[in-house]
Amino acid sequence: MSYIHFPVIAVMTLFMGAFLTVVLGRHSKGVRSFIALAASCVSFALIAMLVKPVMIDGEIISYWMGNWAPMSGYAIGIGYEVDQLGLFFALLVVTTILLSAVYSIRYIEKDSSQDFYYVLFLMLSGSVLGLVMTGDVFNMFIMIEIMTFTAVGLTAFRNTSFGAVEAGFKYLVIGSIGSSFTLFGIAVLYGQCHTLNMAQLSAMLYGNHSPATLMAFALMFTGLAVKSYIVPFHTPAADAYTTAPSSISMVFSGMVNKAGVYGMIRLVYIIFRTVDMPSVQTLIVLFGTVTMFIGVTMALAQHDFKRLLAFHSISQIGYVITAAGLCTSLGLSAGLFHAMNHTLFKGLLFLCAGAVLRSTGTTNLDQLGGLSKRMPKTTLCFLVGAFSISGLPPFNGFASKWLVYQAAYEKAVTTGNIFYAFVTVTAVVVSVMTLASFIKVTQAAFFGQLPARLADVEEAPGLMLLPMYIMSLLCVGTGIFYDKVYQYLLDPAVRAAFTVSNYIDRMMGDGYAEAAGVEDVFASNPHFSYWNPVIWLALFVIVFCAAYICVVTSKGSRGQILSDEGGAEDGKYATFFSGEKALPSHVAGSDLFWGFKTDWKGYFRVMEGLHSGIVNDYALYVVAAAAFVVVFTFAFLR
Amino acid sequence: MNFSLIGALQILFKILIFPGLLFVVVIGLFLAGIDRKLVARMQKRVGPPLRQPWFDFLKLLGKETIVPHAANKAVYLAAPVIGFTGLVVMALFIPVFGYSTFSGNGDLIVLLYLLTIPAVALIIGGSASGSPYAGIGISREMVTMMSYELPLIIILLSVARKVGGSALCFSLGQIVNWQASNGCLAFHPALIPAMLAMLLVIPAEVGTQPFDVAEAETEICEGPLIEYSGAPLAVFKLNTAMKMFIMTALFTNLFFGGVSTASLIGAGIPAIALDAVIMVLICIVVTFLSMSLIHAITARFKIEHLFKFYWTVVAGLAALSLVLVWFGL
Amino acid sequence: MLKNAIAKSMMRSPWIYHINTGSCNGCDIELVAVLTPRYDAERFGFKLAGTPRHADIVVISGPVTSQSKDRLIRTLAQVPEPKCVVTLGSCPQSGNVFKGSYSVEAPVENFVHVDVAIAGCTVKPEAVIAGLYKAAEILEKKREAMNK
Amino acid sequence: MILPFLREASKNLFSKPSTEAFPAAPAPAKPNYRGRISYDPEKCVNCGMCKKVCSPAAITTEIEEVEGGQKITYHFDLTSCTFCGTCQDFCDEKAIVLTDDYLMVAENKEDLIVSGSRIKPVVKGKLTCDTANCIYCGLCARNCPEEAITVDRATKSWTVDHDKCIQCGKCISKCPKKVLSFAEPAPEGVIFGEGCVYCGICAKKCPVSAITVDRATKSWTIDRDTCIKCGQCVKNCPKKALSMGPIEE
Repeated sequence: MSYIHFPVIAVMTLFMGAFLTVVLGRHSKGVRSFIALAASCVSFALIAMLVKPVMIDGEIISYWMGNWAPMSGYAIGIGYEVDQLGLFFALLVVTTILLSAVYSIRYIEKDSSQDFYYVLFLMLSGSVLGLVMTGDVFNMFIMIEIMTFTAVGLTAFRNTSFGAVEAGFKYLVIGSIGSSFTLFGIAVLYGQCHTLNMAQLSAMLYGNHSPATLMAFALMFTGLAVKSYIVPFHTPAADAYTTAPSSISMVFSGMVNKAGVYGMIRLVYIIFRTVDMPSVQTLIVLFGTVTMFIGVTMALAQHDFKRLLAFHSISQIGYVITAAGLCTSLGLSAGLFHAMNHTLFKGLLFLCAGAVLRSTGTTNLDQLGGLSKRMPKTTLCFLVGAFSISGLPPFNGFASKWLVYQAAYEKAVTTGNIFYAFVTVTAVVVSVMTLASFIKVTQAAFFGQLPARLADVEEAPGLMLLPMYIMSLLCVGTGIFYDKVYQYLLDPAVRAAFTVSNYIDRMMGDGYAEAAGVEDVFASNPHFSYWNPVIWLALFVIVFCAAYICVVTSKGSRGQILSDEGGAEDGKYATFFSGEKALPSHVAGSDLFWGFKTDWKGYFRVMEGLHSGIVNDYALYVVAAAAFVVVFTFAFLR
Repeated sequence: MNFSLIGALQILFKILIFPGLLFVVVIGLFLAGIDRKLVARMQKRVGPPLRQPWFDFLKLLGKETIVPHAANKAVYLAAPVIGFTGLVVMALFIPVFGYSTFSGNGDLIVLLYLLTIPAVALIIGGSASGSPYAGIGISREMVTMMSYELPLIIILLSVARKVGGSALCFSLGQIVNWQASNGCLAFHPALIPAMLAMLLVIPAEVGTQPFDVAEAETEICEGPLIEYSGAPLAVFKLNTAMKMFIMTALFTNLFFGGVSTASLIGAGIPAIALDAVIMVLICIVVTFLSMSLIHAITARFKIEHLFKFYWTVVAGLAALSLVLVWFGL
Repeated sequence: MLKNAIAKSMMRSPWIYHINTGSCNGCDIELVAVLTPRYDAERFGFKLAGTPRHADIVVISGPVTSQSKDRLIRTLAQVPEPKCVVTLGSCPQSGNVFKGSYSVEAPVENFVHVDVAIAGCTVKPEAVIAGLYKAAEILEKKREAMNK
Repeated sequence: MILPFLREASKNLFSKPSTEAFPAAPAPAKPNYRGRISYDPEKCVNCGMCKKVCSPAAITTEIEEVEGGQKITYHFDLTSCTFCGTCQDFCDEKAIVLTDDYLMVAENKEDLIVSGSRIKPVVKGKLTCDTANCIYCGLCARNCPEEAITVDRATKSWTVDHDKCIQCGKCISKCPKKVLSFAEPAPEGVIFGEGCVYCGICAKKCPVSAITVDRATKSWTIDRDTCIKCGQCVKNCPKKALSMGPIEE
């Protein structure tokens, strides 16, 4: 069987899974889980098999639905085109789906109406997978619509809580506005170019912008930005990620907002190729920088585990957008790498939050504490995730953030634009604040004192731990062997984004691009020479072992290590309370970072006012931002 | 990499003796002793002997290590060692002027992130001890970290811009080489504000008074270190001393990188030894200016004032430098 | 060799933790005076520690009021071995003028072992230095005993 | 200036530290420092005033019957003392002195107890009261350091516990009607002998001011009732003109 059918089969498997769940899985839990697992395994396997031909051999798969190939230079049928960029995101999607499906088996076992869960889950998965592989703008819109509405359903899945329904409503309103912008943009585009095929659009629009296409660009840009939840469109994301089941929060942050990011990259790099313009770069980087800063500062103020993670998702997407908006090969690699890492570590963190929620029944950081004694494996996974997202070496977050800084500063020094220098500074500061808010979670939920209420909490079951372990390993692995990741995943994807003519030619036939006057931009190889995590890690392990043996384990001249196994409440092993009898006293999340919060009081007050929770306000932000993008486009794009 | 016996021994020598573990530990404790002596002298006291940090370290090794009931034992005991390891590894990345363990290494951003490892180790260790005082301590430590990270990155970017011009230059080795031919960065007027800012960043990074809000022993009982005793505490104290050397060495490389003697007497072991001596001397001066002097003449900050101070005064100085450098001064 | 070095260092770097068990503050300020430039106990490596976990020498002042007795015992239990207990002034040893009060548990020796007693009301800083030095010597002996 | 101590600090750096060399060099205490108690049992007359005025009850006595008298031991517990100096002030005999020795450091509590003992020969008879003239004012009882005397005005009773009595004579000196005395054996007292130069030292040394010396008229008088027969005058007489012995009324 030829692999060119694989993308379509992968998408269809997921949709068929949804259908079969309705037909066969209504009454049997086993069948439901099996269908979901089987469908995600099959699509994972199919996409994974594409790595060799696409990523390594550099082939681009094009596939015309019903064999409706282009006629006399016009693409009429729906085309699927899987280039390296699309496959890169498709890999993220299928990995997320598979792990989430495994996690869901135990995670939602106590919920009612699980058949709806799996139906929506599989449809969501199928739509996102379709979105990143399609070559047709309108098909992309359809997928976005399916994605939005299934996401709304999943957000409100646990509809016993008021918040879930409210979040679903907000998601619905903002998502619909975003979809409408996209649709409007597509309509304008179709009216102008009489085609919906991306490759053909790209060829027609290359260096050939009219006011109508600029309008279309602005609207589509806004619509996709809404889907990637960058500020100021982030408002429904915070609620949705918080109230959705954690397996779904992971899917949301792992692939749903990546779909938006993918759409934006496709839009500015391939379809319109506007990213070469400094003004577009400024626009995207501005959006990205504001997003990462507001996301992280809002996260610092949260005291709900999942809500905090939600705001971090927003902040990390800011990094991705910023890096991708730099329009350098280093920048795009950094952005894609960070997108991938974000899928891994944020998925891991959401799964940890889910494990905590399942075991303790709450994600409120003020009510948790000391879980590391009861849930050591979850704690370990959480620490890996937290260090990854905070960018501590040698985890993957460090590698990608390091590339982001390098890219941003390279842009700054080569263009001489001090704006990008301050973008770099902001990125570093945001990274430190990310660390701060994860220290907050670490202290509030996993370390500190165990409240009596949580004294007999149980560790998450093995089936939930398995995806967490896999993701932890991936976080460490991609951090250490980042050069391999670059070589096999990032570099082909970046090259695909910069060589537009390949994309067009493969879809529309050889020579089409040349005829339309499309020129490829030379993408230089990024250089990273100074940081070799393998050497570093080897060193670290050697010195760590030596020091650990000397300090902790050796007997002899040193004083003994005494630890209390019996668990006496008082005496030598009690916590020091200035002489008082040790009381259950836990420094919870909202008690931390007092000095910082005091100094930023005014800022937080403004932010609190802006995040009013009223959906009318949020809709207004979307429309206002759309207006800004339109005005910006007409004022500066040339 | 050549895995011959001599090569392996050389690498081992570099890691364990010079410029790795032993060198950093010895010089770090030496600088800590000098700092204590100088502070005492400025306060009109005799002060402890220069060997005092050694005594403290050895004594703590000989004490019992109590793991409190509320602590997570594994993390609690591993945290100081992780911090120590991070510092030793970092020391390998900081060249002694022209001489570095891994040739061409020393990316500034990597250093910036490696520097957070000891602080994170302290925070995680304190957090794992389960004490509420430690909770307050780690909160302050983290705010301190947020405070100094902003000026530090601006300083590093200014230096990178000055040295690299319109090319990306984050290599410490390259910065040192540039200074060898163009004169020390300390004598370039545009970078003088950055240098002052760096002098103020060092004490916060190391955690000496008046920026030791995290370990304020009189208010929150040593903060994150409250439950530590014995060998792990000894390692934490050692970490502080090593950080002193690493930060001052980083400063020396950034702003006085051009005083290497290799060009005068020719590269070789004598030059490296002489360079090391010069470096330690500069480190002593920097220790005096940035840590001892400020310690002796000021009282401890409040945490919110510390944050404000770093984000306005120090970051302002650094940003001034960045702007000056950017527009070609 | 390391054992000997550690034992020697025990004496050269004793860290003090001070517990006030209802003292009038007289002895407390004298203890602080020991750290001032005039007396400068840091010459001998003395340092005030912020928590009992770091302490080698615990200095007790005050007549041990009933309220502070439990706290004193608890805090002393949290000090890692080898440790030394030094009483400052007359109060902990006897209750001084508060002797016989319903709220004073006076002789501290009834419930903790005291290594060195420094008399005086208040103690003179020189006496504190001498007393702490003696305690440091006892520490070294205790450590040597642990070596065997 | 923003950093007010900058100048101070840099000046100190190059000047001599103000730290005292103690313990390498001795550090004498300031004048009038009240340190370790020194007790001279030879001077003590066992009046017990010190014990009575001591607020933390740091002074204790121990009486032991030995051959030829009583062995009286005074313990001064320095771990209990507040070093107020009241005992010194109240000691008429200057047997208690608070020295300037402040190094009161010990591993054993016993090392911080100053003790002294003397053997007091039994020279006096038992205390008696001429109840015929007694007015039962109770001054004797109030001044007794050992609380050996009990006076009840209502029932007109005067009793003495001879076991407690240390024969200090305070009660006799305080009695307004002079009805108290050590009855037997024959009263002992200071005998005025040859060679007196009327220097007046005896009068000054007398703790109860019983002796009056007038140089002008060359008169030496002693108030036998006041005299407590402590022998200070005899001890201090430069001419050895005074002696103790039985006296005739």
